[in-house]
Amino acid sequence: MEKSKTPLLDQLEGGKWPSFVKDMKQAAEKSPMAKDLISQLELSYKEKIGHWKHGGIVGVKGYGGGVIGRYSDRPDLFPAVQHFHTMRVNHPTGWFYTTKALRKLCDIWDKHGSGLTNMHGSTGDAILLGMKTDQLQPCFDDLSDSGFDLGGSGSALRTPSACVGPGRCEWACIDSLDICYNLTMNYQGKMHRPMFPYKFKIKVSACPNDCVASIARSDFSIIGTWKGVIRIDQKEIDAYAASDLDIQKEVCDLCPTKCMEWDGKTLKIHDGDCNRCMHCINLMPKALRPGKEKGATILVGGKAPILEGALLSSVIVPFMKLEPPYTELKDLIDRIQDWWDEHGKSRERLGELIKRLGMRVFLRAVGLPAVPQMVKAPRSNPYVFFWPEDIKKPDEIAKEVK
Amino acid sequence: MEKSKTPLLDQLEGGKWPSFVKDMKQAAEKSPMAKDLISQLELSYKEKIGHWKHGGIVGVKGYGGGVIGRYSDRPDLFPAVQHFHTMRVNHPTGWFYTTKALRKLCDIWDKHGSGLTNMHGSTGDAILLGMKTDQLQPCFDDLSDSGFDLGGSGSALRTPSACVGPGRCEWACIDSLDICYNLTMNYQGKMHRPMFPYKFKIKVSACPNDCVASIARSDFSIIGTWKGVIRIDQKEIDAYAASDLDIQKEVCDLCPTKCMEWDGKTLKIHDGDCNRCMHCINLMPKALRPGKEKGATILVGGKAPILEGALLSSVIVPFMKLEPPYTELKDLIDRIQDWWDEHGKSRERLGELIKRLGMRVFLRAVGLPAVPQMVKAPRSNPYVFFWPEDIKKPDEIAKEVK
Amino acid sequence: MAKTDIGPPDYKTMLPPVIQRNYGKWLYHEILKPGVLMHIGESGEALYTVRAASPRLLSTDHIREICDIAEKYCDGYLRFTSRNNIEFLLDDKDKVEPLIAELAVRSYPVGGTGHSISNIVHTQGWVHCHTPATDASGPVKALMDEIYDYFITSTLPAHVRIALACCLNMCGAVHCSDIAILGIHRTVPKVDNSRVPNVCEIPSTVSSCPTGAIRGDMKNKTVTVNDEKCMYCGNCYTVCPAMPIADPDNDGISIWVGGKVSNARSAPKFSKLAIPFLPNNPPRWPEVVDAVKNIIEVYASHAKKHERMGEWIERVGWERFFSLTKIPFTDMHIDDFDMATETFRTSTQFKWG
Amino acid sequence: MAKTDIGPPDYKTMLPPVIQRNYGKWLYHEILKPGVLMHIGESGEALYTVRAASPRLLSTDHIREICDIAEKYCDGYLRFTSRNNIEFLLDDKDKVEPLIAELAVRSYPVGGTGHSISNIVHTQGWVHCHTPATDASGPVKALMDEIYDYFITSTLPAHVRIALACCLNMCGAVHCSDIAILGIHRTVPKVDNSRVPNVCEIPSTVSSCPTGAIRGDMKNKTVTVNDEKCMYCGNCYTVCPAMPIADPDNDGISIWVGGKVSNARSAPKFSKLAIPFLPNNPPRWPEVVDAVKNIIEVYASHAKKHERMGEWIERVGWERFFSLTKIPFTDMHIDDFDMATETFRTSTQFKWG
Ligand code: SRM
Ligand code: SRM
Ligand code: SRM
Ligand code: SRM
Ligand code: SF4
Ligand code: SF4
Ligand code: SF4
Ligand code: SF4
Ligand code: SF4
Ligand code: SF4
Ligand code: SF4
Ligand code: SF4
Repeated sequence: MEKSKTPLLDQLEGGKWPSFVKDMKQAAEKSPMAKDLISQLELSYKEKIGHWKHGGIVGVKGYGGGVIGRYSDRPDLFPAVQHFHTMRVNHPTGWFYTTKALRKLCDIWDKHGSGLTNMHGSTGDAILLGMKTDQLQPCFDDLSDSGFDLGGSGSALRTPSACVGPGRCEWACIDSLDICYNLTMNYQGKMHRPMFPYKFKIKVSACPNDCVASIARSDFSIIGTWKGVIRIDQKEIDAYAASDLDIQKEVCDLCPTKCMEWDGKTLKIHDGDCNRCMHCINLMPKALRPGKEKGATILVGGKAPILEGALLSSVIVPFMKLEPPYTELKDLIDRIQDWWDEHGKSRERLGELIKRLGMRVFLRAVGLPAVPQMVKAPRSNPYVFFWPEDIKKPDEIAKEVK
Repeated sequence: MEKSKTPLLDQLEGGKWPSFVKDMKQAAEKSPMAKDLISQLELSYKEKIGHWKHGGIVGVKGYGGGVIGRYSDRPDLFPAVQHFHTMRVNHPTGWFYTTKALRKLCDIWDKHGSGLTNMHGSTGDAILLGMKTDQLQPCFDDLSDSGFDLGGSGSALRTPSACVGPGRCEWACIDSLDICYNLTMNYQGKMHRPMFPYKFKIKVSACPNDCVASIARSDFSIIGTWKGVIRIDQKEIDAYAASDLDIQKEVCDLCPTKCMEWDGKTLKIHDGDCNRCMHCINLMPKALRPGKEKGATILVGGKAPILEGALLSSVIVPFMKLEPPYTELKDLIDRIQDWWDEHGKSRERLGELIKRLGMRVFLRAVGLPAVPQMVKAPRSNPYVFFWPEDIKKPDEIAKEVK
Repeated sequence: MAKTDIGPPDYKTMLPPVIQRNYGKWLYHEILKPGVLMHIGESGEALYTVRAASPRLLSTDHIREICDIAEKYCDGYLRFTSRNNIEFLLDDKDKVEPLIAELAVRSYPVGGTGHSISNIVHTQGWVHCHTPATDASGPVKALMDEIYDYFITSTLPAHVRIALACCLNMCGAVHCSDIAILGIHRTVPKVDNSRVPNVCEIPSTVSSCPTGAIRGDMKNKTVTVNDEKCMYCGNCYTVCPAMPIADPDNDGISIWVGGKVSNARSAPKFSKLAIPFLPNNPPRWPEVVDAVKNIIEVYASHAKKHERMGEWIERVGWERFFSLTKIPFTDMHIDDFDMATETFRTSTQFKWG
Repeated sequence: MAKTDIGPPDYKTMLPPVIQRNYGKWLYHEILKPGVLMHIGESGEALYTVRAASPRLLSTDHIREICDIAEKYCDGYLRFTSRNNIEFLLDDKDKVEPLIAELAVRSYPVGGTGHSISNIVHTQGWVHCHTPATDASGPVKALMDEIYDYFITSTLPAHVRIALACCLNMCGAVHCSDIAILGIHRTVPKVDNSRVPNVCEIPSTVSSCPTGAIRGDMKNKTVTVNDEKCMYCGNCYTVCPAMPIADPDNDGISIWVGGKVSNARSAPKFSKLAIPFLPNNPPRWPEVVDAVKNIIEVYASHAKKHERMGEWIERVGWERFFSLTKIPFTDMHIDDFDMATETFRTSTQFKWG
């Protein structure tokens, strides 16, 4: 038997978890690019270092993004991956696919690239992993002809994403899919032609469980919530009481606001104290449902650590009704992006800009009122700025004296 | 009746709470300084502004501090308070006095100053409020002759203070009074001759109730604590159970670590989980006592907001036994002050310096090991510095390869 | 020449004999009634403490009066507390009631123990300092007159510690008080560049500004303030007397709530902004008094037993605090200093009000 | 020329009919068994979901195989999840078990629901990126092989979400994961000042450094790094290719724990440093696998039901986390970035271990 050229990677072919090495080898059967990719990766495994050069700028006509340029630093050894760019294809909202659409994508990709993909990238795109520069435009043309378009990259709006929401989930308080799709279509220009100080991400979760990690990974987080009482189906409560579930211990005791009362028979929720954490509903989906008045909490500023440390998004609108065509929402997004665009430094995310200029300045600029829901607690340092109009001016004082 | 010259201040003479205006008027009967002080204060009340100039440097021979210089900005109107310096007299530890000592202080003060005092200043000094420059030295001489000395001011060690501790309190885990007095005597030089980057405060509380607000108001906080089990007197528990006190609700439910169990008869404490917050002991002083192995937690860095925002002191030694002559404690204080002195910028408090250079650097410099008790939680940002010795150097690697 | 560095008198010489005998060997205490403590030693001996209010600003004659009382009932022993109250120390139970009676006659409030409002820790104000934005003794007197009953009783859910500081230097545990009353300036310092070269050091003036609002001109030895960046802390005035900041028309008082120092139940915490500004209205500061009273009353009627102000607020949420007290929430309440993002609500968990 | 800005295909055209009929009108769901969900609409109709694992790095042929399966059982409808699992969507109950059987034959793990360990969100690593300090797919595969049982069962106290990012850019919710595996560099970038003038912009390079470690020389268009201030984040390399930072002998992996995203019970929180450094040991990263397994096992045996990793740790305290996991605590665990003081223990409340 011939000695394997990838002894290290081969060790990742076994085991119960699906092996990416198998997929790479499968692609390598057809694609010399995939073949050289494995070889280069084997070298990385041996040397414990990556072998890609710092990306260059490549793209398709009319677009400023959607492609990540990539070149091997050992084209001498791995000529087929000398160019190895990826294309970010905007996924159908909610990552729903017909096999027809998926097969189409595969065919296009086999024609133009390595045959390797990521389903999906962390921002949500279908990633076509590895193609030569000369294939970019033809590949895009084929994609476009088949109804696909590119996602975002660079200092642009990035591909928005949404939890499955009303598509499958009983807790959806907003139509996460429609909102995401609507915004995506509305902002095609902002997505494809980078004009911002830096990247801008929007993610939509239809309830506070936040199944797309919107609060952690997007500059603009839309998270469904409700007003009014949690709807209780007493019959189903009885059923849970008769089940394994210990309502007192597992539900009430873990309620963060301790606003639930359970006497062994009836469940009472002091909804005024509830902070809509979802825990009780999560545990008793048949008996409890979110309140009827539905909308979203809007939060902004989430991001990873670079540069000023990671931020979670924070509340700027406690409750917004969201109905098509989502005018109020889009107006807000526009106002926020305009302000950021005007004041943001290069590579400064929205959250960092708010941190630098102050929430106070941000709120006034985008026309939002300050409400206590925006903070965990008011400030503890006394370094308070007053607006000029709150200060008595010498001339006014003179008038008063008269 | 003659019209009062202090109509505004007069309005503060009535009411049930003791009136400082009365004291001022009382002093004014003897002292022209006190009299002008009232007049000037009345003017401030009328104009809503202070009438003291920015302090100048005045003092007594051999000392760099202990006196706060103060001059009126209207000596034309209030000549008797043209100079109005205060002297900070180091209080007897615990603010215990014999009337003999107090009367002595009063006599000296009537002789040299306004007859007005603060008993006491926020740092703990007996404050002699208002004297002329030429009286500083004679006043100090008289104080010294009577066994009194000045407290700290300026960029020096400030008058240390302590809770009443073993003097009256059953919970004292350390001898707060003796420690405070010992340090005060030991550091007379550092107190009277300002040589530091800024002020340095030490406060000693003999248990976590922290009755001198040590954690909030001192650079170096010494707070008594214990190891081992909380001592329970079951008989007294029975008595509390029979009293008004609802042991479950008022004691156990409010225990922050939920480490207490009460079945209506016996109280059980899972001491391994107790964080020694004192709550249960505070509520049942007859039944519960701190554990037998006593010592102190040392925390550093507490301060008011100026410049970088307020800081509470934070743990640097979870447990230190404290027995006279407190050598380990003093060594630590010296090492810390030396480091601060060497690296601190002008007007940079210890807490701010640690913030600027990093706890890691501080701990290594003063020779303390890192322990999890020092943090609420480990860092969440990935900006971790590694010490050079943890990094493989090219030459070592070369060796390894051979 | 007088001896230097002798240090304070040895406290041991100031301790009453009963304390000397039971030093470090106390067993338990009881609050016999508001203001009256009984400490029992392992020996069985008892020490009685009667706590009386003080205005802190004391004349020597007032101190002598206190001495008279202490000599009459306490063998000449007394102490002051860390909140500036007077404590009369006795070992003779029979003298306790007569002492209290005499204190009543002489109008010394007795109280400040247990779940009360003790004396207000405060500072100099217009009486002695050069940077105050308000007076100290005046607002304290005006307020304590009104909440006097909370000093002499013990009816609140828990201790309420109030402190006042007349400027942002915060000479007192103001930053960690249940209720803090803080003098604030609201206008930028008025730079007198004719004096700056003589009385100020440019680099230290520039670096005194927490927000970097000051620019120095090393050549001309002058400074300029960027009005937009100045939040009126007054620290520049501390180091540079040619930058006075007091402004009678705009100085005033802010109110902060929910701080604590003790480690009991919850960890020590900072006070948080409740009311950004109330006017200086000497001599009785009615707006301040009303505002503080309102907060106390709302707390008193909503908090659970043993719950400090901050513990109560954290349980019900700040949004509830603002709705219950009817204090308007403004953009000034939202932190914008260096660690502001830590205070932002990074979750969908909140109450509607 | 191809049309631009047409946007993604309309998701509505991708929804199976049962979803179209019940869109937004779901009533409740049940997890029938690990990996199998049943959603019931108000109409009474049922939607079945079978969740299968994916390596995320998929070949087109693998995707076609998935399509084959979806066509056989699901009328050609499927979706991917936000954690890159494959979800087969069916309305015919009778096809559920046959589908699962076929998935078993084809070695697709079914699971990832409820209190399980779902797929690991991860990044590119050596497969495609230019800044990685480790590989992504490799450690994920090595780890999932070992904790496979937690994917196909639901026996943990709560969800455990693991994520991996190969550098500090953290392309993934790594900063808010129950367990985060993070590639880190540990040596300063090697500046090639012969290339800097051509490929780097000096001001943006200087301002790319979070700790201000880079000094620019505008005249010569070069930069220097202050080694003492550099914490190897690699951000300078992102903007200036002439500052490569990879170092095979010192790059490796750090482990972070206790983050979460959901608002359930407790607010979302960041992951915190557990292990500052583990070596890169391809192809199976045994140190990393062991370390993560240890943390999972300690969590599994100590946390209460429904308690996420971070909720458990906050209840028992970090000092207890370190003593239970036997992970050494070092000075690197103590924050020293800009909001470090917020993490200091400003109280005497702690456990001995
Ligand atoms: C492909 C992808 C990782 C993956 O394997 O899934 C990715 C890959 C890269 N990211 Fe990312 N990021 C990807 C999602 C993310 C996410 C997650 C998200 O979007 O939900 C984050 C964290 C959230 C956030 O944005 O804060 C993320 C935070 C970053 C950052 C740090 C940004 C920051 O403000 O902290 C950088 C650095 C930069 O922009 O220079 C970065 C930069 C990069 C670059 C472009 C490298 C660079 O320095 O220029 C990587 C290209 C890799 C390559 O060669 O293919 N990537 N990146 C993800 C995009 C695929 C997609 O479109 O679906
Ligand atoms: C007298 C006293 C207030 C009182 O009425 O009790 C006082 C008065 C002054 N303090 Fe203070 N501080 C006094 C205790 C405090 C405390 C409380 C404490 O020590 O427990 C603090 C907060 C704790 C701390 O140190 O952080 C305090 C924090 C300040 C600061 C801010 C320091 C900081 O680092 O944030 C300043 C500003 C400065 O040092 O330039 C300051 C400055 C001053 C000056 C010297 C004014 C100045 O800008 O130079 C005040 C002189 C007033 C005067 O004319 O008499 N004082 N100062 C207290 C000292 C009396 C005594 O010796 O017993
Ligand atoms: C006399 C004094 C110490 C001194 O050396 O002067 C003192 C004495 C006692 N304190 Fe205190 N505390 C004294 C200031 C403090 C302070 C500091 C302050 O107020 O600035 C605190 C921290 C306040 C804070 O957290 O903001 C303080 C927090 C406590 C606590 C914890 C209360 C809590 O639940 O948070 C207790 C326990 C209790 O009362 O149950 C306590 C308990 C006690 C006991 C019962 C201790 C004992 O067994 O003797 C003493 C009588 C308490 C009472 O007044 O009911 N002492 N105590 C101080 C009296 C000040 C005054 O005149 O009112
Ligand atoms: C399919 C998916 C949404 C999507 O659009 O793709 C989804 C679907 C569901 N989630 Fe989720 N969640 C999905 C990612 C998430 C994420 C995001 C992530 O993991 O990156 C989160 C936040 C995770 C975190 O906090 O770190 C998330 C936090 C939850 C929670 C809250 C869990 C908690 O107690 O903290 C629930 C409620 C529950 O499970 O009780 C939940 C509940 C659910 C339910 C039961 C909702 C429903 O009624 O349909 C769905 C099945 C859950 C299950 O797997 O047991 N889902 N869910 C995602 C599946 C990912 C996967 O393949 O494993
Ligand atoms: S975020 Fe809420 S609505 Fe969306 S899928 Fe998750 S649980 Fe359902
Ligand atoms: S949603 Fe959360 S806060 Fe509201 S009642 Fe349920 S468990 Fe309590
Ligand atoms: S700090 Fe503790 S020991 Fe000291 S007086 Fe207060 S309760 Fe007693
Ligand atoms: S001291 Fe505090 S933590 Fe310890 S048992 Fe008592 S109440 Fe609980
Ligand atoms: S708080 Fe300010 S104004 Fe008041 S005494 Fe202290 S330094 Fe002076
Ligand atoms: S008042 Fe404070 S913020 Fe304003 S310039 Fe002076 S130091 Fe700076
Ligand atoms: S985490 Fe870093 S190395 Fe990994 S894909 Fe993202 S940018 Fe590249
Ligand atoms: S690696 Fe990071 S810390 Fe080091 S010089 Fe570059 S940007 Fe600065």
